[in-house]
Amino acid sequence: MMVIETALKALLILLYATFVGFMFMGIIRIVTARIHRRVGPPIYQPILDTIKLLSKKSSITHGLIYDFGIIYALGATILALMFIPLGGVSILRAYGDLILITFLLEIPMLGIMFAAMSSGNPWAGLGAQRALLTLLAIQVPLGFAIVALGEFYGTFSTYQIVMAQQSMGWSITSLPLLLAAVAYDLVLQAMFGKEPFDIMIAPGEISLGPMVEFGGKHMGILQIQHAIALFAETLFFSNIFLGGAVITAFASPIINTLATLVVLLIKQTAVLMVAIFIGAIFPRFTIDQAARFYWKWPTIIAAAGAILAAL
Amino acid sequence: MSIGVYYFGAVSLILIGLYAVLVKKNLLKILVGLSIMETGVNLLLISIGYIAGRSAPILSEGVGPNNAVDPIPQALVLTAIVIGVATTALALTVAINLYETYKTLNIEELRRLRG
Amino acid sequence: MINELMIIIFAPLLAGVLAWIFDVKGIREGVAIIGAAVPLAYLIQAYQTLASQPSIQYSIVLSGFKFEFILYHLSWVFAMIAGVVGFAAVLGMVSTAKDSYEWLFALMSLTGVYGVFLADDLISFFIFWEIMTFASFMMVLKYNRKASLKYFLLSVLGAYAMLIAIGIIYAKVGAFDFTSVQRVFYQDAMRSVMGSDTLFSRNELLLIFGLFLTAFGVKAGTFPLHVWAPDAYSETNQSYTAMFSGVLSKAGVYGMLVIYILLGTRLMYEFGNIGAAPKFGYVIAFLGGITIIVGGLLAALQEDIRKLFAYSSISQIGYILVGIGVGTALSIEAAIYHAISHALFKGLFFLIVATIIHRTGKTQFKDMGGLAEKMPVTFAMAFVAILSLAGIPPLVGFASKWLIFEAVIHQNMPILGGMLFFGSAIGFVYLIRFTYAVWFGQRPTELDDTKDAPLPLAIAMGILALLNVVFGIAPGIVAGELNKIFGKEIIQGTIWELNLGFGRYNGLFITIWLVVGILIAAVIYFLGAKVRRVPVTDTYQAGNPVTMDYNLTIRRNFFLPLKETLAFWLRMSFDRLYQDIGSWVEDLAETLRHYIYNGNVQAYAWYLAAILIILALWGV
Amino acid sequence: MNLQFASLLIALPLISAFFVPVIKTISRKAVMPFLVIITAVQTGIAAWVFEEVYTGGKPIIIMAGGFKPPVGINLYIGHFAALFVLIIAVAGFFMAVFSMKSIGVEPKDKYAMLFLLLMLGATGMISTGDIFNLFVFMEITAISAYALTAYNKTGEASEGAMKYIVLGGIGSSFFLVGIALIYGSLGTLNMAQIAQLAGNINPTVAQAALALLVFGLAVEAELFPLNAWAPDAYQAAPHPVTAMFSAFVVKAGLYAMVRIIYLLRDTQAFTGILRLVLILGTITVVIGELSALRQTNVKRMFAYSSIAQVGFMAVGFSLGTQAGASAGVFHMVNHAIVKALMFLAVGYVALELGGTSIEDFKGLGKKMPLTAFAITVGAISIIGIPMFNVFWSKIQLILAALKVGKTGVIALILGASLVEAVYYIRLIHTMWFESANGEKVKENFTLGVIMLLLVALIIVIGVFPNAAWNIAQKAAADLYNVSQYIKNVPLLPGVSP
Repeated sequence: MMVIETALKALLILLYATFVGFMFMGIIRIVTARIHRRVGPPIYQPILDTIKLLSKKSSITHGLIYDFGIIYALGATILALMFIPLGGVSILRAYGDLILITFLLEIPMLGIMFAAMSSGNPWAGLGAQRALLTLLAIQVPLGFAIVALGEFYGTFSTYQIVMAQQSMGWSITSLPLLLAAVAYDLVLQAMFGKEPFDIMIAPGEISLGPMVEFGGKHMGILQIQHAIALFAETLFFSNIFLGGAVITAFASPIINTLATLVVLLIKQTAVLMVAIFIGAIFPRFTIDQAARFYWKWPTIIAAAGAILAAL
Repeated sequence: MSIGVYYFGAVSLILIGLYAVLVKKNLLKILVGLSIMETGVNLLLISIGYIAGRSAPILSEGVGPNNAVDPIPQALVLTAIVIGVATTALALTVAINLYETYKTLNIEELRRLRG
Repeated sequence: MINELMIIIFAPLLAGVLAWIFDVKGIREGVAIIGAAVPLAYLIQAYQTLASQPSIQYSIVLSGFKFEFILYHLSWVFAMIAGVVGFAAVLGMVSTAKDSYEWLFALMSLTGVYGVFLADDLISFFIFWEIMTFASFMMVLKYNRKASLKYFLLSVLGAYAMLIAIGIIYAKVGAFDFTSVQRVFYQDAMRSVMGSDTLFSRNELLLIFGLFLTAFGVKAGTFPLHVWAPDAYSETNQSYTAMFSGVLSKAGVYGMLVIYILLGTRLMYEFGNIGAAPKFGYVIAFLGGITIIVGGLLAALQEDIRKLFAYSSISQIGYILVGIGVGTALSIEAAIYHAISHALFKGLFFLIVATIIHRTGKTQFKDMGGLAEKMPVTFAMAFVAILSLAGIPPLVGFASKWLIFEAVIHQNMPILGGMLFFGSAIGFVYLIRFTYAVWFGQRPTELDDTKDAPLPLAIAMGILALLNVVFGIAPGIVAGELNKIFGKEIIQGTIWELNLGFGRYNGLFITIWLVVGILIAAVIYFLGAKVRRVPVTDTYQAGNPVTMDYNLTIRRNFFLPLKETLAFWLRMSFDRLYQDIGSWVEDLAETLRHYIYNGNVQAYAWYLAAILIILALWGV
Repeated sequence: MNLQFASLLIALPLISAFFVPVIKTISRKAVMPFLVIITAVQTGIAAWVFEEVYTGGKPIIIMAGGFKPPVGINLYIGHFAALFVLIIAVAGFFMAVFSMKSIGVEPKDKYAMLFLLLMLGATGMISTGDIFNLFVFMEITAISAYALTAYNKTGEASEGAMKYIVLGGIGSSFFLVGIALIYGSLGTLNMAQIAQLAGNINPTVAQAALALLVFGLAVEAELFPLNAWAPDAYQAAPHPVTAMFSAFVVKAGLYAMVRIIYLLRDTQAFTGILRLVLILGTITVVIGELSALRQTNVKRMFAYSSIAQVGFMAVGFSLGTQAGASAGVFHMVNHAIVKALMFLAVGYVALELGGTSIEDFKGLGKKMPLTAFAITVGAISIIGIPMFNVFWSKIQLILAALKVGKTGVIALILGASLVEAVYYIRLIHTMWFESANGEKVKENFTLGVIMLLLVALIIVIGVFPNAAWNIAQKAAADLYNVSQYIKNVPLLPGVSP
């Protein structure tokens, strides 16, 4: 019985996450369009694109690793999703460890790199190099933010942090974690692949970088992966910094979970909006500018947060 | 005429010998300095054994054991002189050989083996 | 019956000597494999005896010194590392070793390592340390004199530092064996707590600690003393490097633990501690942190495959040092766990490198590429090794890194935590650099006929890869062993799960859900249209195919932007510093000799006169 | 066998030295084999004496001419003397066999005579119980060493000999001055009696006497500033002679110096002299090693390394403790074996390939594998790698020094032995891993056997050092506690100045 129940729950989370993820992608396109004073495509446009890509008749492959990389990326994102507490519904909540989730959110990048590089296209190699340098750049502030969180709450389990925030109020109310949140938000900018730090998938300059060789269903799977990743990152941020959502006011558990999902959705869209606004304004950094930027301001902010949290 | 005169003489002989070895450039002069030093040392040995007012330790009817000088240093000096002779003789053969090969006896030039 | 400890220690040396004498192709390999397998078998057999009695001891008297050997949990764990990775390396060497010279010294270094781990007194510890250093040096001497000289000088400098420290302890304690040294230091610690005057003054303690730190720092390749490692690891038979970096560097780590065992309490009371971590340990932790970053960044900028992995193994040891430096029971266990996982995946990596070099004969990245199709087995092993080193959950690398992260951050050490995160990203970065340059991208034409790994190497790689996966999915096995060292349950949790109270990690669940995720993705993938296989050269190049002479690849200088951002830091290099010191000493010697022995008899006579004057003036 | 046969140790070389011209008249070729036979017999006697002393436990006292000391001169063959006489005899025998092959220059009978005199002098120095007798034997060794250095009659040989003569001459004359001062104040020459009466010499005379005695002997024992002659003499002398120089001639000088210092233990100057010898020893090690660093001539490199090792022994003895002395003796024994092997091997290479510069050693591993192997084992054991003999004595010495708290000295010495490791490793690398032309040389069988014997000895002591360590400890005890020395020598009561 237990197995079926978890399987059902997993399916529910997956569908919900994919759907919301695509909605987020739609929102990003609409909001950026509106900022540029144009109408922008309908909100369900990304879903249409993905279905088009998946149904393409002919598709090419450069070998086993080219396919396995993509599958591995999507699989890892789904795995990451399962760990992040989603109100009452999540499955592996007890094992949702801060460090584990941060690592799991970075692994899809590895899968995509493998697939892109095995294609033998030099642009893909260049894109992989830039993606890795961005990863290297964001790791320092990300590390300090996680350290600040870990020390502030004395525990690494995301679920316990969410519970602690219910009583102590949202994380961003206390100074050290506010600094950590600001730094983490800048890091999110690069993890979403949004404007100032999206040199790795710059369409104009290196023809989408790693994605250059992907087409047809490979691109489709990548779109799904991107959607779930968007959902997972925003969910993780809102859980650890914006207090997550644990509502037990209503009688039946179904309504409670629905309410938590709604609250979480609001917080996630807030985070997304911040990212979109920053993205729409700033021009694209080159890779060493991005690295120098990340190693200067966000690192200082996050380090200050971590040190304050440690005292 | 205290015993000090002999000691003073011996030590000055040694120093003169040392001076010659340290300053002179010609090898033969150095060897001469060496032998001067050896004679100085022998003189020192003898003067240590000297007891004022006694004659040489050669036992003859006029000279008894208690009116002769202490004989042991005399014996030592005998061997020391022989050794001195042997060393100087060997040194001279080496000097001759050096002169035959390098046509010079000046210390400054005899410096093949160095570093 | 000779005590089994003696068999464990001297079996490899005996096999090495026999292999060196009977220099026949077939016998040599057989004898060597037996030589490596026997100690491993005895160690496994000793596991039962350790379950019943606390330790197995043995002692012999040699030239006035009483040598004692002991096998208890801690040394058993390290000896097992040496056994497993050593056996795999010997298997690897079957196909790559050129002559019996290498067999003799490889097995002698294995004896040295066993001796170091099983020694129970300072003198035998020092002797086996010297044997290990000498044997591994001779392996490097055969290939390159400059690298071997640099390696030998630094490690002998370390060994002599250790000897002076042992001498100072011997002068005060009067005995060598660990138990009495530990007891004297413990009493000394108690005396210092009560405020009465102590046996060792403060700066003597600092001196001993500094000397031990240099000795073990050299072997473990910590930051300022790591210069020898890249040359030494790359300039020798590559499958030997699996043992060289996988096992011999653990001797340095074991040494750090010996400092804790012997001097731990005394140093703790002398220098106090920050939070739960002892202040003196902080030095080791910081050095470890810097080593991670320096090792990792330099690894990313290397052009030679062996050098890349040499630097990477330095940075991985940095992790272990951080674990030891933090000094709490959990962090030391995490450090030993990472020592095990490092030995496994680093041993695997160097065997892969050995296969590549054995098959292609190339060592520079610029003339490799596209080997994934030609060497599928080795690539599969490389994939496992990459996942494990980068710390991807289902494998052992993640479990040990996770433990170290938890232990460090739980001790409220923000800067160290930041360094660790940065280190794990760097690990990620240079692995992709290796993968792109070797396995993917355009394949140079002359590598088209490369065959896959030879059988013995493949078996060796198989063993290590299997262990990587097994210990990854079921980390509880290793945690159980480690808890025995401290006697109490520090890492709770079942065979599949590590539970630290403030953080939980379950290997099994992660693997299941990863498989579920991949199945879902595969289903979506196969729902799509059929795929047409396209060769690697036919890429999206707006029509014109990529040919060999027009081979667009960035294998060379892959991380140019990183090199530019770090340009300022790269100018400082300890390697050049030691080089200058070396040449300065040699010039000093040259001038000294030129002036003192200038061949002039008169000058020599003046020296005599000078001594006479000194005697006279000084009046002795 | 009456104990007095031990005096044969001195008598045999003397008589046979004078027999050599007689043998020469019988047949020219018989001279060298005669030398080998004599040295073999000498080794036999030495082994018998060694057996006698070490089993009996009591030293053998030989009264010259039946006079009881302190009137007569007595030979005191204790544990140390027995050990070293055996080493001299064995080294002499090996070098005699080596010189059969390597000495080409004509007056071979002169060579044999000098060879025997050298052995006689060294044995005498070690076993005598009277300081003037010590001076005489030292002069015999010195003169035969001068002659042997100049034996090759080349320009270099005579230059080396000239330097040795001048410096040796100054040293020995000052040594005689020292003896004169001792005799002047104590009236006796017998070592045991000097030790007894050492207390009542007035301090300044004691200081001057001790200083001069040590100065004279330090020239022979090659402490730092006084060893300038040594590298030239080692390089210029014929190969077997260099081996003998470093194997026992230097050690005899060092032994004499240490014996006299320990004899005059009760004088105030004792600690001052020990500190001076310690400083000189350390500087000798450092300068010796540094100057060997960029040597192109391998024989000169080995000469410097042997000087440094002698400095190391001097440090051992100057620690003033029983442990330091036994470590010094053990190092003497090990060093004698290793250096004999190394100089033998270098000499043999010079013989076969015509020179001792580094170029001749290139690719020696292929041309003369056995000799290359011998040199490598020797070099590895000198560096101090465990499982080889020099390692044990180095460890004992370092621990003895650290026990007395001499950390700075030990740090310097270990730094110097690091430098030593550099040039030996460079040599090993040039020998084995650098290719060179020239075909494989057929190596002489007898020398090969000798080399393998010495290599085996090195490895046996390296792996089972207990036996050698106990002998060294007994020998050091004999050297160190002078009170036991005085009791052993049957002094005539009542005879005093």
